[in-house]
Amino acid sequence: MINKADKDLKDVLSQIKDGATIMIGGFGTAGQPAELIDALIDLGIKDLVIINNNAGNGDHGLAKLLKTGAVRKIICSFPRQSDSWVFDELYHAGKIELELVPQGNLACRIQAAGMGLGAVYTSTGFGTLLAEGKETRHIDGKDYVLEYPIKADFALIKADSGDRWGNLVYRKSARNFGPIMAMAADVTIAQVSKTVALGELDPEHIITPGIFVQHVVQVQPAHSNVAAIA
Amino acid sequence: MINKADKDLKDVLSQIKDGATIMIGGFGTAGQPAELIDALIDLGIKDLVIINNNAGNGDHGLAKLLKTGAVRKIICSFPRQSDSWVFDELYHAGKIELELVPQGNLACRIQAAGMGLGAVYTSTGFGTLLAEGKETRHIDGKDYVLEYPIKADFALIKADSGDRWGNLVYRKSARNFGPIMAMAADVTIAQVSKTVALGELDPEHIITPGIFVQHVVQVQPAHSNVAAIA
Amino acid sequence: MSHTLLTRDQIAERAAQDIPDGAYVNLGIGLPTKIAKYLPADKDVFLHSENGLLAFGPPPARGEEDPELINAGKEYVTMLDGGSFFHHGDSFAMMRGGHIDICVLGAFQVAANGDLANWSTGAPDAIPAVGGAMDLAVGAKKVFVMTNHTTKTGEPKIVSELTYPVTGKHCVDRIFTDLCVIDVTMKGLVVTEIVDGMSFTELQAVTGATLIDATQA
Amino acid sequence: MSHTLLTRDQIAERAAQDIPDGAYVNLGIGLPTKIAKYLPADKDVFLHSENGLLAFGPPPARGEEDPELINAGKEYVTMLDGGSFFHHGDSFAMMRGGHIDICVLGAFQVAANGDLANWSTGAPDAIPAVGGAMDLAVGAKKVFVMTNHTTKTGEPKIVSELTYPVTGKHCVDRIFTDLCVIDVTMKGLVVTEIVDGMSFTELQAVTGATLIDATQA
Repeated sequence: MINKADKDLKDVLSQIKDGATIMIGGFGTAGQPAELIDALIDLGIKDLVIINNNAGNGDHGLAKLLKTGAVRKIICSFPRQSDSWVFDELYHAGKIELELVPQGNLACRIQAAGMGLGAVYTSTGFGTLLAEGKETRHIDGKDYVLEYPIKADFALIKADSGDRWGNLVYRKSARNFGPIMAMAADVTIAQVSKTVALGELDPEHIITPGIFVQHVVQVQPAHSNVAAIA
Repeated sequence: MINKADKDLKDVLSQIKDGATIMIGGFGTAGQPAELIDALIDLGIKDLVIINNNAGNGDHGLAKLLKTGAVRKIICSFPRQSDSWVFDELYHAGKIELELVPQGNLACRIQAAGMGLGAVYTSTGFGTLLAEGKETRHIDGKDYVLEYPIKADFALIKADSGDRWGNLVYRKSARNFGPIMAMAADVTIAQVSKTVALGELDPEHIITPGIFVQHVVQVQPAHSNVAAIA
Repeated sequence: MSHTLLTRDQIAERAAQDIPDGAYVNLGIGLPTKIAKYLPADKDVFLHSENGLLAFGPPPARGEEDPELINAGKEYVTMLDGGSFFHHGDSFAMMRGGHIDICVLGAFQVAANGDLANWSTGAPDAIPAVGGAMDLAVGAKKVFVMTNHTTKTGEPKIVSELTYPVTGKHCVDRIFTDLCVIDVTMKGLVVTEIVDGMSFTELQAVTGATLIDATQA
Repeated sequence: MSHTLLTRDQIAERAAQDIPDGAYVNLGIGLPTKIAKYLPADKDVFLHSENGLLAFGPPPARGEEDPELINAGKEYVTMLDGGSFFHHGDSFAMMRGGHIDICVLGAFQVAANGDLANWSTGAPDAIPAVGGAMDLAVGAKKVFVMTNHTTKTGEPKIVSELTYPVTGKHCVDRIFTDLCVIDVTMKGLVVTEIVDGMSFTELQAVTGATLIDATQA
């Protein structure tokens, strides 16, 4: 009997080792798996490659992970933000490598990995600095850039509810990169606010079928009353 | 105010002209838009290119359309079935052109069109007769075939419920090609069993957002009691 | 002659007039988001946000903010009845696949051939960041640009050739500035409207590319 | 020696033993679908169907058939609690993307290098049809083949090189026949089990490719 929700957070994350490539879901803080990131920091591993839309905000979550010096390289679309001082400092000090990818190409390359495609021709970025040195092709009257899949060893994502087979549903704009990252990683670890019984998720409404998810970890919802659980 | 559900079936279909390329949803009879196909036959147009997983069964639906001689070419994955006599006869008589595409490549090429990709490298079909003459490439230890998007002027699909903005939900395995065909056609026409008020479809559960749908037509459910509506 | 510059709100109001009923529209972060409040209530205009929203609505009432219901600018929004959620893959398929009718973007520069620069000033020590800018520029059926006509220091933003790094080539269709409305055509930059009190000659003088006058047409 | 051929059900039962708890499995149309009834109830094995089902269950009771709940073989099925529906794109992403653990297919021929032929006999006037055969052959992490060891007329189906058109190259991992179990390895075709009463020499005699005997291992 398969129960993907039977391990605690620390046990699940302990399989991640130095040098891993890790996708982290979220757009801003919506959908960011804050508790998984905190546990990843506690692991103390290093030399990581991180894939996320941004490069951390403030001093928490992804920014905190960067601050520990654990991240060798980040692949993202928008590192520079008003509160991205942790990344900014590392970048200017030459302590982190940046691969800048247009957001839609980031999504598409993650999808290509999940779909098992070898490469795709995308129109985004043609003629720009971000396509320099890349193969291009004129197809049916339009110019395209050849882009390769972005895969990962692990995906850390946040969903609303999950069951023991790994089926997931999300909440509002917290869905963002979760479903496509789950498809592109060897091992997907989803933190959920609720673990529900098998069959409670309507088969018509499941957004990520369990085949794409290896572990489900229930965490206290971040927006719950801290006093109540203390 | 936009109401994509305000026209009757005949009015909606009248925009389809000779020579059109038309995707038709369905896998077997599940998800086949039977009433749209019947109306398409009534139009009496010709020289059509049809994209479907199969090439018709028995004497109804797609098979009936083929029988009228309206179809110049069919793009499908599995034309030969025990009851595909209409197609078989046309094919042997040289009266219809066949482009045979592996089912997953059919899906993927339809997706590529919807996603605006110029072409994709897919592993399916490499080294087979169906990839003869096609460009190939060895990427990261694996062989791929270059495949181009399949677009259409129209997609005729079947959904369970739809609203006046074109949002759709499907039913069980009748979903199949519907969502991806809706994304790949200039004009998508969805027949639904139920038209519901705006807001009745939960935004978390909508499978095809209205942006991909131009017309919603409510038809009498095929499995309703014929005597009762006669 | 003397003229008055359009305010940012007036540019937004003018641009809103060119968005038809039923349009699927992405409003870029910053100035373009102002358009939302000038869309007439009797039109159904569907606002798309890169992070997986279609048909989102105005900001929520105070105290009703949901940290999981934000737009691409990371502002709190609401959903209209008939709106939907989807993942980033589908969201950019809407864009790249040509399903979005109109995208409205800010600009550092627009060139006479429709090239757009809005993602990088090319400053050597700046941290590069692109977000969805390049996807938006090439994906939508029509790309509108909303911008001041010149920089704060009076340099033209509409130029014969870009000096900033390009975001998308040949992608801009129409430009709304605080001075005029310009269509980017095969023939060149066609001015269709100028603010009251400004002559075509005066407009040309503050523009870095040759304009064609169609204000009398 | 004398031996008894395994029945179709016995081949299915044997193949079912090699499907581990938690496996995501696609059972090809025809003979492989028989495996479903030999999967032990204490294992969670997730059956995938190309037309958009995961974790479907046994056929419905008579009168409970739903024309919109069918598998890729167009047979009526049911859904298990925890099953899900998705579109054809996602369904083949599961396959092509390497998310399916095991795919079990029928075969016209399997070659010593793992090449599979199961979609066309190459007959000149036959109507070609491929369905999901090529996707299944290259997509799954492991491809099992279930087949009679020889054709009805006694021709070998396991051959040194295919004479029928190929479905997928180097794709087969294990072969279950009515006579034996064979692992396709870098070294060649390794026989791990033979039916009682048959010698390796006898098996080799009805096989069109060189076999390696590992039944004593």
